[in-house]
Amino acid sequence: MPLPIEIVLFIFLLTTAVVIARLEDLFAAAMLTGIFSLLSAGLFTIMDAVDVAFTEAAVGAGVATVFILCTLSLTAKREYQQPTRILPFIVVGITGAALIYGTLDMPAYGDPDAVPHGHLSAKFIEIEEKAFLSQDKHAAEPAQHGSGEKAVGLPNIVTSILASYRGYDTFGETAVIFTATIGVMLLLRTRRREKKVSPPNRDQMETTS
Amino acid sequence: MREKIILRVVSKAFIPFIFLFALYIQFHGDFGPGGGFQAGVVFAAGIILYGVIFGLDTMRLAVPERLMEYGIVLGLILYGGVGIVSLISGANFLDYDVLNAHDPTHGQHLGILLVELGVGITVTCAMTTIFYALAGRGEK
Amino acid sequence: MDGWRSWFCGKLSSWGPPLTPDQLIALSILSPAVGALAIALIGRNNDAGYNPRDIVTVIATLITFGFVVKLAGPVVAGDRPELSLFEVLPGLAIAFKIEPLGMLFALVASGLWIPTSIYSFGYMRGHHERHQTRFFVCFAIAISAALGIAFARNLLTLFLFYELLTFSTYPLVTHAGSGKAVKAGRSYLGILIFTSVSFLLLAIVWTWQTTGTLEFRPGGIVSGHFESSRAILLLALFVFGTGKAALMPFHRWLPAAMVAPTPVSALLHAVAVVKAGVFTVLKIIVYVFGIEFLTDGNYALWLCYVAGFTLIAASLVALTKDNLKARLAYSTISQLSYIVLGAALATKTSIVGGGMHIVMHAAGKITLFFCAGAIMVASHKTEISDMKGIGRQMPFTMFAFFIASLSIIGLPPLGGAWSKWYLILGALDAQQFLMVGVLIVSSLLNIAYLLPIVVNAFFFPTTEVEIGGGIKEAPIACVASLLVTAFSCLILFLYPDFFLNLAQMIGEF
Amino acid sequence: MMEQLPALQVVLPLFSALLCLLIRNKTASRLFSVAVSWGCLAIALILLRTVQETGIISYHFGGWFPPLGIEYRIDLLNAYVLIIVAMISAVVLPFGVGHWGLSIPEGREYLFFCAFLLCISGLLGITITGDAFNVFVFLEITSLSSYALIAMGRNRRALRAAFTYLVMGTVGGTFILIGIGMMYLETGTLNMVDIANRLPLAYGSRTVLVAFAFLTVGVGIKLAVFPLHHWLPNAYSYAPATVSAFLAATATKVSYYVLVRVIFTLFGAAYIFETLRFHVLLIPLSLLAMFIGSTVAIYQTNIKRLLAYSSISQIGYMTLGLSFASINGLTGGLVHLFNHALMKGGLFLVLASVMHSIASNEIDDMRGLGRKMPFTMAAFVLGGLSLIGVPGTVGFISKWYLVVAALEKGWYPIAVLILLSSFLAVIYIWRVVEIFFFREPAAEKSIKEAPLSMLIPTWILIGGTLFFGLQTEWTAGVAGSVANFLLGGLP
Amino acid sequence: MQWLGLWHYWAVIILMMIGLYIVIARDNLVKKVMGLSIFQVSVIMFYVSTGKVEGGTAPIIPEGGHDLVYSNPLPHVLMLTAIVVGISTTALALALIVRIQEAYGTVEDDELNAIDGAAL
Repeated sequence: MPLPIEIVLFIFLLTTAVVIARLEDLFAAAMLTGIFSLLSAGLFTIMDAVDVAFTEAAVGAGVATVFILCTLSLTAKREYQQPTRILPFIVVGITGAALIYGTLDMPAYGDPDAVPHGHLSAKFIEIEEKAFLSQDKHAAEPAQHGSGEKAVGLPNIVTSILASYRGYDTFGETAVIFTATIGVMLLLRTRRREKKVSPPNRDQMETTS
Repeated sequence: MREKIILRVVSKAFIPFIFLFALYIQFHGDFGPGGGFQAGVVFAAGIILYGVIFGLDTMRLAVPERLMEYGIVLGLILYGGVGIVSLISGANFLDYDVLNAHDPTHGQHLGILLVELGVGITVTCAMTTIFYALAGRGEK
Repeated sequence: MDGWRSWFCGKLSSWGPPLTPDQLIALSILSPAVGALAIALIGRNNDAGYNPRDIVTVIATLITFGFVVKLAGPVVAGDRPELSLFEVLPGLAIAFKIEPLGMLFALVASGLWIPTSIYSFGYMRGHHERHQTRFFVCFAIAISAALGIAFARNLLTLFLFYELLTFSTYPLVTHAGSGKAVKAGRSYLGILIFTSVSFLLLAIVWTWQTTGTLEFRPGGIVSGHFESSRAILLLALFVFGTGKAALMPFHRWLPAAMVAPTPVSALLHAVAVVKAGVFTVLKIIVYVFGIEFLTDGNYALWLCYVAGFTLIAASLVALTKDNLKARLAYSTISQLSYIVLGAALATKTSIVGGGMHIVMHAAGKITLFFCAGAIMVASHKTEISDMKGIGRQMPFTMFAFFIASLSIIGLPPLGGAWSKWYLILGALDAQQFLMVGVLIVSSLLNIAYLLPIVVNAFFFPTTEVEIGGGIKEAPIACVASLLVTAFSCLILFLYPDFFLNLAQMIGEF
Repeated sequence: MMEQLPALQVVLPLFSALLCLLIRNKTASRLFSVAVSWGCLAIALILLRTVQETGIISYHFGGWFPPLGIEYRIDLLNAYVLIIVAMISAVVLPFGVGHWGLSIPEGREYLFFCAFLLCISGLLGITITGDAFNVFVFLEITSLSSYALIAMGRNRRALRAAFTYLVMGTVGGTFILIGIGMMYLETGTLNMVDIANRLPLAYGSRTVLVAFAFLTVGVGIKLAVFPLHHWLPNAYSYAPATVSAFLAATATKVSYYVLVRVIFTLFGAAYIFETLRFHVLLIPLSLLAMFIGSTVAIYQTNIKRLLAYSSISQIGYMTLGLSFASINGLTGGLVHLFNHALMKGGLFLVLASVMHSIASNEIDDMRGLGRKMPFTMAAFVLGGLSLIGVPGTVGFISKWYLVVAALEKGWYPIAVLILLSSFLAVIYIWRVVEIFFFREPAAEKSIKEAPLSMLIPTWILIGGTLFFGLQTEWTAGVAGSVANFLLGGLP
Repeated sequence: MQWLGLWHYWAVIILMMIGLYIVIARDNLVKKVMGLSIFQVSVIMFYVSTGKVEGGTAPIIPEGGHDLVYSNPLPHVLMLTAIVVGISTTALALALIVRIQEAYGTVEDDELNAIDGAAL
């Protein structure tokens, strides 16, 4: 059964999203995206995803907002009024319908014996629990659990999976940030003269320098 | 900048705590929520806050851009280095067991510590660099 | 006869360096290509005076012909040299096997290359053409492609060289580089590629997919796999896919190709390319479908009518053309249909007639084109109506033209007589009396569109008064070669046995 | 060290990207990245041989056994695709060494090569991995780097092209993420083999259906399958020439690989084609792509754009071959993967050389270029011929397999359409060939033949189109055995 | 009525669609980026909600805590990565927008199209 707090959060989230969609003052919209992240962070905590919540708060409400504000300080502060088009509604409608259709066979929210909880993560939890608890039981003789099943043995299972079981994913993830940074440097480390608005007659030509 | 005097004073007092908090997340990640990535972001947030308040030039003095660039590489090399070390010592890539000869679990802990550190450094520097690039575009 | 044959074959195969047949096949296909390379390497930009590439060209032509002739011996003697290269697709190799029909075609193509190249020295100089090196290179490649087609052992190899021929002749058609030439090249390439890709290739893949083989076999490969309607459809795909056979309605490219320099029209668009087309049709009908299969199911009847129609229609169009080369082009179209008709009648005799006609028409038509070119070089005249009395200034040329015309018409004592004769016999065998009529009518039409030119040339006074010396004969290189070819028409009538033997052996794979 | 090669295949370029950032010197970073790309090619070749000899290679990261840890799983299929990616990068990176042409942003060369290496490692990572989520991660590495690389084009439209690609690509990536999530919901695992084993239990579940739909749409965006191709023409036209060459030859290929993986390994051909009858949707789309792509290509004035649209139609061929779900069809699709990489790579390299000498991509500016740069333009003609599918070139081989597949299914109209569409290729290729060779050059600018450092890579690829047009057991042979391997489950 | 257990997903999907709508429908590029991030955050929400276990706690093993029920940690791990991807994409997109602003003087899609002409 849904907690009331969840419902409240969802209502807030929905209103924020709608407002962001309609708002023409981009600064306000940027702020609202920050708030959106904060609210979702709250939701994550309720769903026991404390690490995710933490990250989302730090990223969404912090850095991302700052970046967007930096950009806005260079571009238009307001966006133009524009007529609502019909096509996007159709696309979105179809996608949403497809997704909802897909949920119909999904395990109910929070269902303890849903498939995903059974197979892999059950193993993770089992291994880690055993390792960790055995660890602080016989902290005296470390040799003992060295012989045991390969495990990490940290209290925070998320960290163990993130950094060891799926450590390679995390390596890739760090590489993603690296890539993004390289991209930003490539784009913004240009000389001034290339920053001029290029005259229209140059459109056809590939060379601007 | 004159009229922001209070803001500056407050934040000057405040920023160290942010960094402290970041370090806490960084190294407490194994036991509670948190880890390299979150720490990195918070740390970067602190730096960026500094920059927002005291201006980019002051910020450049505090954390040179070039340093940040190298930081990105350093963090990733730290991460990958752990993998390479495990490669060299005969195990698969990123197998931390071999980092500690007689106790694989400690090896795991050490590996995770280093790896998280690498992530933290990279993220901090990456975020700061991106901020430099975006904000630096607005100057002049 | 057999004694003669053994003696002759001994002569043919014994001369020259001792080489195994498969080496010979490789060499005869390679030597034009190597020649092309050499020409490209040493060819100078000097298009007026002496140029070393000419010598290379002549050497290449002679060597090639030598190899082919040396191969002819064993083939006439009855064995079938083979050469199998790598497999392109599982079960599909690039492979060659020489059978009489291919030999026939190879001899014609490589043999007539010699006079043509000599002729083109004179012509290209006299006509001040540019990019002559490119011209000779592409020419040589085209010849090697033609030989590849002639010797192909399976449809894939044939198709490969067929397309190579198309693309290697494209630069020759557009040689002038003028807008007109490019336009012509467009329709040339357009029609040939369109037909070959959308029909021929489809037919080939279909055959492969159904029968599991593409090898040419005596008695054909499709019998038993394709029943009535699908067999007819397949035949249609094959025949119309072979756009080079210039069967209506896919004949437009041939008149278009006449913008090319005359040597090209002479060898390629009277001999190599178009003959490659009809050769493909003959080969497919004999070795893919098999005569029995066609006659039993009577699948080729419609083709007789298409061929007959093309035959008459093209001749009628030829009558209306005043441009000499255009008229010759349409005459070629109708003459090609003789061969397709021979194939479509699908009797032993008609096939022989078709095979013979490849040779006879080649000799005749190349001469006619040589003459047209000579006239163009000497007097810059292209329209027949301007050629009144030109026989006075260019007696040799016009005499050769006369001989060749007779041969095309099919009058004794000239080579054309033989092929016509066998074709008519074949039509009688097949009880296609309508076709007999068609053949006779078309011969009359030939007379109607060829002889007036000669009559004009000799018995009418020149229209305009020539200023300053008037017209002389074309360069000696031209005249010599066109006399040679004209003379060959006569020879072919007197000693047809050799080719006749080959033609009669068609089907013995 | 031998058994560590799978990891090195991806980690090597990734690490070298870091080092590139430290090197900073433009020439040094360039030569370094060239060396790295060759190293990758060597590793890929060794991997292919190992797979052919000893069968599937499985590499466990962190020593965790799958499905707990991340697994690299190399079978014939991805070994084959690895070769394609590594080969193209090994040819494209050395292109024009010693010339700092218009395609590389001056002052930021080391960043450029850094991004290039990241792109390579991303592509290799997508291809080699056996873990569904890992695919997503490396997909993002590839995407982000390619957005940046495309934006390096000198025309300001490159920026917009990159942004459009970014938006569509991110949406696509997120769709893939949703798909993976739903698969995870039904199977509780992320390891591909594990998913493949556990998915049959969930067949008929609507979630699985939607998971497949989202995966396909997501991959389809990256692959520029017909209705989802809008980002591609601009991205290829305005990106730096070498980048277009690289992406055109590899990025779409890898996406195609992912599609094949999803259909034949994860969900199983039987489920997709017999239960869902996916081909009923895919075949019409492929045919539309083939014809609309080629037709639009005919009317282009910018030659890179022309090739981009021809790419769309060529992708149509590949998806068509896939949707036959027969040995021949799949072989045709897979061999076209390799062949198209060769010819498009070669053609775009030709344009890179042209760009280098006349600084334009407009067909009008290339009048009479065939006289000025004969070798470059000859390469273009050959590439075009193989695009048309002339016998003796690689294009013919792919077309052959596709037509055979269509005929053996008894779908005669499709066979005819395949051949007709190749006639469209004749039109758009010959239109420009005529302009190259038969038009008089506009102004007597002193245009020189491209330098050797550009001619050699171009001719390696173009020569490949001829060589592999006759020698096919390394391409069609491998592709055939891959097809057998993938369709092993089908009756 | 098992659908009652699904309302959570549906709410998330609605959020997702709002984000997607902003991406497709709005002309302002910055707004598109905001939409993109909303879209991604909602997808993350979707994942995380699949990891929730009724009566479970955060997957952190307390000292000596036995036979507790934990929420599924795997989605959390994946989503940490997803968040990183999200911020990286946003950063790159913003950099692109800055360049577009400098090159065209606007970041409104329709105006950009007008400048580039119908060629695009």
